[in-house]
Amino acid sequence: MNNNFLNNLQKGFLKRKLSLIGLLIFSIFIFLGIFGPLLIPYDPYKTEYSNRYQLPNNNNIFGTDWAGRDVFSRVLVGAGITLKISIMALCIGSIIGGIIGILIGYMKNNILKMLVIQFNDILLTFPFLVLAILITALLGSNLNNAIIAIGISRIPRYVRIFCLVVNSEKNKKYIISATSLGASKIRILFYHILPNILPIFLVNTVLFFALTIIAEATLSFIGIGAQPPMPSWGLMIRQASENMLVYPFGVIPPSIAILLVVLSANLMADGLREFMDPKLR
Amino acid sequence: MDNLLDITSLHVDFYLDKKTIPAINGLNLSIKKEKTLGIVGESGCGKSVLALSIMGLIPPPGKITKGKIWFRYNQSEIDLVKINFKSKLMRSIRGNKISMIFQEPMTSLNPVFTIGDQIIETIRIHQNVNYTVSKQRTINILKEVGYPEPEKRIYDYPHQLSGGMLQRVMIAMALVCKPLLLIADEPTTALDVTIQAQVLRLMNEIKKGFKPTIMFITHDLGVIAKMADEVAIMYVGEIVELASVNEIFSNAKHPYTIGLLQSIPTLNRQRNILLNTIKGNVPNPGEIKYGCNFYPRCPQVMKKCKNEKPKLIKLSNKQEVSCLLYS
Amino acid sequence: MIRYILIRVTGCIITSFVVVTIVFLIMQYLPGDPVHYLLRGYESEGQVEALRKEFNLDKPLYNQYYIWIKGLLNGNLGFSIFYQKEISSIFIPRFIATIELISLSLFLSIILGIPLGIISAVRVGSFEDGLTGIISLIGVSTPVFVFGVILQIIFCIYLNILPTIGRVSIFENIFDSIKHLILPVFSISLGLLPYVIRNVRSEMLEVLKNDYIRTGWAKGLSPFKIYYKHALRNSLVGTIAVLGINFGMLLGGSVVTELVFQWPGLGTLFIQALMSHDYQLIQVLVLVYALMFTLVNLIVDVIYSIIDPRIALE
Amino acid sequence: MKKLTLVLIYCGIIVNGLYANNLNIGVQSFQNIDPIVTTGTDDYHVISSIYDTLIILENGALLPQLATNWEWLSEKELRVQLRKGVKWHNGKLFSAEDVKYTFDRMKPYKTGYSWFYKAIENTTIINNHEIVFRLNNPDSQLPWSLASVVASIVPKLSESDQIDFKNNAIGTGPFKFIEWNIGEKLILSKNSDYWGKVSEIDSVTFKPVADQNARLLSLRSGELDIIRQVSPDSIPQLRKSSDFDVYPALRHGSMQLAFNFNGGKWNKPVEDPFKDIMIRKAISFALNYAELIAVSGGLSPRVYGPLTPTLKGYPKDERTVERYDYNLELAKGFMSLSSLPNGFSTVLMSPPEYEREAVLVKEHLKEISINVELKVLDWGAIIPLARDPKVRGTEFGMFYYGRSSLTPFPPGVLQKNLSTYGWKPNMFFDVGFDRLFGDVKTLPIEEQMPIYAAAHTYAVDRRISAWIYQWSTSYGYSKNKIDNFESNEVWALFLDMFRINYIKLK
Repeated sequence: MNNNFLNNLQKGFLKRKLSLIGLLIFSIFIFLGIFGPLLIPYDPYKTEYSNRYQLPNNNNIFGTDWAGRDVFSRVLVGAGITLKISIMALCIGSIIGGIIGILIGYMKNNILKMLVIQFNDILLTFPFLVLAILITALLGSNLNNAIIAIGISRIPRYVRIFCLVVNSEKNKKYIISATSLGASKIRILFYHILPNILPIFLVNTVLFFALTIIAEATLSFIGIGAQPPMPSWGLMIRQASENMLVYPFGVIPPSIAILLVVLSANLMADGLREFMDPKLR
Repeated sequence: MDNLLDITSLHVDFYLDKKTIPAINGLNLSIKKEKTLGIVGESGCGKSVLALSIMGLIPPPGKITKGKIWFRYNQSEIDLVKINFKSKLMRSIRGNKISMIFQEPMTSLNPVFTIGDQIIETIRIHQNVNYTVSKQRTINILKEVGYPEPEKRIYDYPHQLSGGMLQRVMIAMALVCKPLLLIADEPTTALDVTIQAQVLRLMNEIKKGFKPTIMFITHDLGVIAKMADEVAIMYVGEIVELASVNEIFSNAKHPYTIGLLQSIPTLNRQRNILLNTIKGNVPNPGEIKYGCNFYPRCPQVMKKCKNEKPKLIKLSNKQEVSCLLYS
Repeated sequence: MIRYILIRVTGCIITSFVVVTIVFLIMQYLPGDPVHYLLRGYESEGQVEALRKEFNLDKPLYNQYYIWIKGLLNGNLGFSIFYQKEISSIFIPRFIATIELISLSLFLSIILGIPLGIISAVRVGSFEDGLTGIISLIGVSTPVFVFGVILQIIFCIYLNILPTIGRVSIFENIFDSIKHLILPVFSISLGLLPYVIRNVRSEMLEVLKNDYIRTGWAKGLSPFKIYYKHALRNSLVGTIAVLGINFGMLLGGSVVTELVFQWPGLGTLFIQALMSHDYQLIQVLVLVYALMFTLVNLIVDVIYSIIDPRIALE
Repeated sequence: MKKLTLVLIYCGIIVNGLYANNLNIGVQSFQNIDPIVTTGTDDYHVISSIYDTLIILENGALLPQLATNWEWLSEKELRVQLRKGVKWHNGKLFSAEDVKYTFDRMKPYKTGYSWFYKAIENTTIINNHEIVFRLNNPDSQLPWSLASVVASIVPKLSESDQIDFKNNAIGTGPFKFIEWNIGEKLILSKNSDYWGKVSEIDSVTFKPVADQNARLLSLRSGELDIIRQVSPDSIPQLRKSSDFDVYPALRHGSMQLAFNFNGGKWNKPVEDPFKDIMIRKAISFALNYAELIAVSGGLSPRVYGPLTPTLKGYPKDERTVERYDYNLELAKGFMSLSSLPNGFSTVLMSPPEYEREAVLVKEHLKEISINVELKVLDWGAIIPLARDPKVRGTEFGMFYYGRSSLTPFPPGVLQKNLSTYGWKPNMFFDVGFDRLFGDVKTLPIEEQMPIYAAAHTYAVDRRISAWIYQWSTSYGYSKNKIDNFESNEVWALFLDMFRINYIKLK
């Protein structure tokens, strides 16, 4: 009851600050993802066996791994890889899923629509990760296939979301009035519906970004994602965890990296939600 | 001392982002035992806040800043302001000694429990009786409020009932512990006219029945005429006139009261005369810094009204008014 | 109600058949060959062909499909090429193990999640709220296996107080089996908990705004009753919905966690099956995962209608 | 009440778990325990301790086990006398019937490694303790083959008490099969009336633990007493510690970087670089063998050719075989003389278990400007690439893997490297070798030896592959529990196994 005013203020402030931090970390990540390869002190692939399992020191800020490779350089390059993966998977998932979803949602109710939705619901019954693992195995385990797999296994959820949203949007008064004013379908879609579903698209994209990074890491961890010696974070964690008895520290740098990026993405998503109506999903 | 409740110089402020808004400032009021006090005022004048501050349920960011609310029962008197709203004592008073009927019967009952459960619950937190007994009482009280075939229908869920029925249930729930003070916050506004009539009749029966003290809040003078013994007219968080029903309707003193009375539509009025209203509209609380809150709208405004704040002055033992016309 | 459930169950069955078909088709294009995995190249002339014949791998698609479906309908899950056994004999103990793990994690994250969610909803903006918020954010942002590995490093390498891996059946040695359960269950729950907390919190915030909460206060209810009886029951619907959706995530997480902790469950079996190209086993497992997910969501729907009388199941 | 009794029972179990001297062995995973069906080494650990073979091989010499002695009646007939008074775990007496059944059920030599006994046409029982193996063509190595675990003698059971040998077992061996909870554990207990030396171990519990670290951790915490495959990087520190030690069980085979003589589609200018011996030599000098061995755990001795010293027919005079070690100058020299002096790019394929070594190879070859792309695939995916006539190895240029011979004789290993027989990781063919190996088995043992030696030298001189180290499996064990391990070096199927009943406890 009492100092509630202060609480609210603090909360609002805190929230905003957090999502700002998220944005900051995220932009740093993007920057490193693009320019990382220019900043690395060592060749991330160069093995130096004599100097393996070094704890952090002046030469190797994050130490060295089982083959004496500089972990710092690898993490930097890894950022680039992760960025690439996430964006590609995003494109596959969101664009294909989004388009299908919007079209299906915009479609008049007919047998085709029903079938597609039903099929989609069936696909949704596969756990995301299980589906991703399966598809990767199907395509043959390497990074590109992992990306495709992640993208594909995300499509159903996108279709679901957009289908629902567009459906609800297109039955709203203003659309109906617009139609009655004789606006063309295309125009309605682009001028009226899309702007209104943009926020949802944004939030989901950011969330999915986080999800992708985790998924890729997981696939690489299982061993069906990125191929060695590629410095993908998930792969690094796996190799480090294989030697965690000898050199436990090895797990830390890539884990932190993943944690930070995903965290920042989530923070931003929260921030976005704050600004838009809370009942998104 | 036959006052059940004495409110002295009550201040309630609401803290919004930047400024603080005084919803009630320096309000004095006392409610006599077994009488019905009607509280009238336009919406937003702080009627409900007054009620809630008695219950200790002012929603955040609201807060009682000053004043006392003396509540007397079995030879003791407590200051409700002092007690923490979550404290055991306060809980033993709420719903037991003081209970309240809300405006919105539709949303005021928990949708996921049967109405029976919700009333029984009320009984069982205040009186240690076993389930069967409290269930029997529930059925009885529902009978009293004219709830059809309660034996079966106490298992109904709120969403299965009409507004009128729900309001009856609310009333039953409020009365089930035989409270000393019953606060009814616009119990009829949300209902349509015929139902209103029924509910009002019910309230009157209750008055005759086990004479509770009632604080009846409404914006409808018509209703007041039927219900109240005494009337307090509120304007922007202050009481401008306090008098017995007859006084109010026969010779109202405060220009605002007069205005209100004139704006009641009556049947015996010629068609061609317009229903006259009070010019301007209600200022936001705290908007007027100096002088009488009402002067911008007052037909009989004087120079001093602008900078002198009127006090509540006793005209007769039946009537008090706060207006500079009478000082 | 009953009718609704029946409808849904038939729905599940149809779904699962479609799933079966999809999975089957996928399997046919998996690269690699179980027989080769089995022999690792220590083979004799014609042995591979002979084995492929024995496992019906040489038959045309529709034929294999027919054989498999017929088997399923007769309650025969098929034959695992890698283990050279009836799948049912491998499957059941693994299934029990996984169920044990998942249900416990679910239970834990609910038990912890609901009170935490309520606390942070009631004390909105307070220190506790902020803390829970940040913790759950970190929880959401950390891959399950990272939890697993880090927990292992802490509790098994440095403290050396818990067993790293494996499972002991409860009927064998309760204390041991609990010891083995702790880490896996925790690392799964850590992944799920945040979703529960966040959801309970937001739902609670919505619910607490309602009039009937005020009525509750006016009745003189204790805060506990208000929050844990009246408010919680109303906010549960949304929470359970989220649990239903995130159950898939839980399953996925369980696969990885089982891998990290060598839990003898479906997850480890699934990975093993993938690695050894054990088609029928993979099919069965994916099918099971899909079925579990559908069934859970059916259960969720039923629970809805129990919690909230306004929701009619038709 | 029921609960209480249960708890009491648990306590009982724990207590006798503490005091009885039983052995907990951590293995990777079990398939099934039928000697002629399974192909997993772990399974053979179980099989070898439940069943006996006719003949047993210790430190290279054949000793009688269920057979008391054996003699060649003709080139194609081997008569075997059987031990009397041996009892099966179910109490029945062991007889020639069982032996016959054992070898009859191998036909048509489809499953597992049963093809190993293709040479056996039939078996005829002379009397209860005498049986004759008839071969369809001479095989002087048969006695050694009979010493393999695959030839474990299983009982001929009556219709009524049939069991599924995949999940269950009745043998004559030193241990009885108790129970097997799939994925959890497999329990054996001592066979107190074993005809031979009764083991001092009361019971053995195998726990399948796929993850190396997990195994090692449980060894440290005492949950396990012996573990198979210690994660390489932890071997040094484990050897240092006073309570643990690691025993490298050498295999009859060598790790090698095989070259694909078929070339591949990625290097158009010159069809197939690996036909050029200069390039092969360059690579063989460019590899840093010390590092590769170190990454693999540092236990395995360096080898220079397909034959390992433990195999029969290894050249008596080692000086006849060329030795090649890491020498970058030399490597670059050979490279400059080769048909592709400025290097080329190719694909290196490797099964997951050698991933790290493959990574190092990639880096080493960078030095001589060979740009390697890594492909880590499991066996199920690799072999089709290597054997499918359509692909014929165009998917990869090099292949990092290890082969081990199933007998003490090298043909298997050599054929994989040199002849057209079977699937070929390196697409190198020499018909001469086909002819050679076609009838090598028919020769008397001592005449086979020089042929093997010659083949070895031939392979090394031509650098058919770059051979790296003798393939070995590391066994970690706790010194407090186990006296020493070397005493158990027994030939089973691969050399990297041990017989549990030979283990000496402290």
